[in-house]
Amino acid sequence: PQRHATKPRCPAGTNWIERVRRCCAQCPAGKFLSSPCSSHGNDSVCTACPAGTFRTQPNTLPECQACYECDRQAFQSVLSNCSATSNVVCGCEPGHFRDCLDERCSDFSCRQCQPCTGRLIQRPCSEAQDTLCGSCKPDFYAEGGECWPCRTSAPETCGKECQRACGSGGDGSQG
Amino acid sequence: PQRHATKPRCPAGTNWIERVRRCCAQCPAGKFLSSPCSSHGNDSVCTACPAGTFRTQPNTLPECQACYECDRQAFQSVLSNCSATSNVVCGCEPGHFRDCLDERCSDFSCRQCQPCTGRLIQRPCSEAQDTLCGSCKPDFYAEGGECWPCRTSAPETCGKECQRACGSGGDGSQG
Amino acid sequence: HLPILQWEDKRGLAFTKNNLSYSSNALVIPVSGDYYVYAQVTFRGPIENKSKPNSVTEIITKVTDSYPEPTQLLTGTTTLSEKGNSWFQPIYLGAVVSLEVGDKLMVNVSDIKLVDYTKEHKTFFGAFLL
Amino acid sequence: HLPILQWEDKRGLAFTKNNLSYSSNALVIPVSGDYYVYAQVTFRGPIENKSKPNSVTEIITKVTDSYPEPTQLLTGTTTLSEKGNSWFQPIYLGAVVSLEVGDKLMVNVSDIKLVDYTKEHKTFFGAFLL
Amino acid sequence: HLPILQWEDKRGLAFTKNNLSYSSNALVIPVSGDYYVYAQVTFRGPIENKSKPNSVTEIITKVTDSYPEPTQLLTGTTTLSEKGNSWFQPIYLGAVVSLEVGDKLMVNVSDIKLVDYTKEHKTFFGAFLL
Repeated sequence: PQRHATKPRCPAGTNWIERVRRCCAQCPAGKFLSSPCSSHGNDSVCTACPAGTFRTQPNTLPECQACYECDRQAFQSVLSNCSATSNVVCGCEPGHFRDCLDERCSDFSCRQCQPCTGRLIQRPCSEAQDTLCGSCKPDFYAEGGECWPCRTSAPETCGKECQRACGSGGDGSQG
Repeated sequence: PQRHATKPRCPAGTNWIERVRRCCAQCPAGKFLSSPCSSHGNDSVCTACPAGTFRTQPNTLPECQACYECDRQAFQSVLSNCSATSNVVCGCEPGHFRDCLDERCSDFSCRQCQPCTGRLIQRPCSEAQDTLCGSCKPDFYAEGGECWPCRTSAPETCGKECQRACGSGGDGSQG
Repeated sequence: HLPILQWEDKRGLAFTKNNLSYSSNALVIPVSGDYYVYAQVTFRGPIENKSKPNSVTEIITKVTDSYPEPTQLLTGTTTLSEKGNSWFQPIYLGAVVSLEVGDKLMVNVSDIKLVDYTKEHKTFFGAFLL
Repeated sequence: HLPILQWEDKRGLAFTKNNLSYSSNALVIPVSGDYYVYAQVTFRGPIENKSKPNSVTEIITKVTDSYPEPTQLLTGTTTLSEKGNSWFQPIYLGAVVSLEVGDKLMVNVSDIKLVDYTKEHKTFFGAFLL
Repeated sequence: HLPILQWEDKRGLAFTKNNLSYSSNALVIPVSGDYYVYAQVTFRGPIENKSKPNSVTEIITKVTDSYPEPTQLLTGTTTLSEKGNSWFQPIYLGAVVSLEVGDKLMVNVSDIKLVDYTKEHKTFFGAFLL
C-alpha cells in the first residue's frame, strides 16, 4: 500500500506542489518557482534565476542550480559563460589538452601539449588529444629516444639522417 | 552512579531482555527472537532466519546477520553456501591464489597463479600461495631472467644447458 | 548518466522506518524538511579483464517531479595510484540537504563492477530527518 | 595559521536557517549546545607552476571570544602518491562538538590553490544542532 | 579479533552526556533507539622496524549480551600506495544503526601501532541518539 497519498496526474505543463496540494504551472527555463499558484490556475509566481545560478528546463523548484566554475588554476578556460538557462562550459587554454578522468569527461584536467622538439608533428594538439609526434625532422638524428640537430653532432657520428648536413660540410666518412 | 539499573545475572541458556525486564530463553543458532518470553519462562518466540541471513550461535537478537557474498568478479568462488547457521565461505577459482590484505585474511583478492613457462614447478599453486617456479626445464636455457627452449637457440649459442639438445643435433661447436 | 546502485533494505543491519521507504533503487522522502544524507561505497579491484581505472566516483543524486533532470547533491571523486595489484578505496559522503516530500535519493557510481558488495558494513546508504 | 576557505551561503544547494548565520568566512553559532559539524574539501592538481604536494590537510577550527587563539576541532591529513599527473583527493570530516553562542566555525586548508571550488557538490561545509 | 582502540572521554574536546557512558574501551548505550555512530582514525607511518603495510582497516563493532560474538557495524579498508616514506591516511565512518540498551560500541583497527593518537582532532569516536 502506497503510504503517502498518491499524487494525482497533473496536466502537461504543470507539476504537483505538495505544499498547496495543487497542480501549478511550471516556470520557464531560467526562472524558479518563488511562490506556488493560488488556485488550479497558471498564476505560479516565477522569479528569474539570480546571477550565478541557472535552470535549463521548465520547473517548479524553489531555487536555481549554482553555476559551475572553470578551473582557471588548472589551465581551464571558459568556452561559454553561465547564463540563466545554461551552465558554464569549460575547455582548456591554448597549448593544453583535456586529460579526462573517465569516459564521461565531466571531470578533466588540462595538460600541457608535448612540444615534439626536433620532431615532425603527425597530428597537432587539440582540446581532445595531445600532439602526436612523428619521426625526427630533417637535419635531426635520433639518439636515446630524442632528436638532436645534426650540426652539433661530431662529424664521425654523422649517421645517415645527417648525411645532407655533414655531406656538404665534412668528408662524409661512414661511422 | 550507574544510571540504568544494573542487569541481574540470568540463568544459563537465558538472556536479560530489557524491553520486558526479564530473563528469556535463548533462541538456537539459525533462529532469532521474534518476540520475548511472557513470564520468567522459556516461551521465547523464535523464528528461523530468513533466506540470506544466519546466526551461528544461540541468541536473543531481533534479527539475523546478512550473509556475506563471494566476489565472483574478483575470481572468488563459493567453498560453502550461506546456511541459517553459517556464513558463506569464499575461496579462489582454479588457477588463482589468495592475496591476503592482512594477516587475518578476512579480505583477500584472488590473483592468477604464475605459469612458470619453461621452468620446473618447485611448489604448485594452491589456495594459500602462488606457484613457486624452479630452474629452467631440461632442453631450456636461461637468458634475461626467462627460460627459452633450446631448439630455437642458434647452434653457436648452445650453452651447457642445451648440450643434450645441440649435441645430438649439430656438431656441438662451442659458441 | 552514471549507473545507479541497488540496495538491500530489510535483511541484517538494513532497515527503513518513519515512512522513509525504499523503492526502485531510491529512498523516497515522506516529509519535506532538512535531512542528513550519507553513503559509503567501497570500491575494489582488480576484476577480470579490466585494467585498473585511474579514478573512482560516488555521487548522491536527487530526482524530483519538479525537474526533468537529476540534481547532484554530493560527490566524491578520487584518483588511484597506478601500481599495486589488489586495491580497496572507500568513499564516505554526508551532508544536510533540504528535500521535498516525494523526492527520491539515489547513489551513482563510476563503475558498478568495481563496487565491493560482499559485506553490508563496507557499502551503505542512509538518511535521517533533523 | 592555515588559509581560511570562503563559502557560498545562499545560491544553489547552500542555505542557512534557525539563525545559524554565515559572516566573514565563518558559521556563527546562535545557541549554545552540541552540534554535529562536518565539511568535505576536494583537493585537485596539478595547478600551474606548482609541483605535486606530498600531502593535503583540512582542519575545522573554532574561534571564540573567550580565547585569543583558534581551536582545532577536526583534522584530516593525507599524503598523496607521487606519480600520476592529474589527481583528486576528497577529505570528509564530521563529529559532535559542544559550542557556545557566538562561537565561529571555519575551515582551513593546507593550500587554497589546491581546492576544487568548481562544483558545489564536491566541497561543502555545515552544522546542525542535536 | 582485531585490536580495540582505547579513548579519552573527559579531557579536551572529549565529553559524554545523556548517560551515554564510556567504560572498558566501549561506549555503553543507555537507551534503545537509532543512533548516528561515527569514528575517524588517522593512520600514519613509518614506525620503527615495521615495513609499510599494504592496507589499513577501521571497524566499528557492537557487543551485546544477546550474542556471544561482536557484530561488525561499519568498516573502512584502504590500500596504501607502496612508495613514499612517511604517510598519513585518515578513515572516516558514520551511519545510523539500531541499538539496544546495554549494547557496547567499540573501534577496532588493523594495527594499533599505526594509529596517530597524538592529537584529539585527528582520531575521534562518537554517537548521538536521533
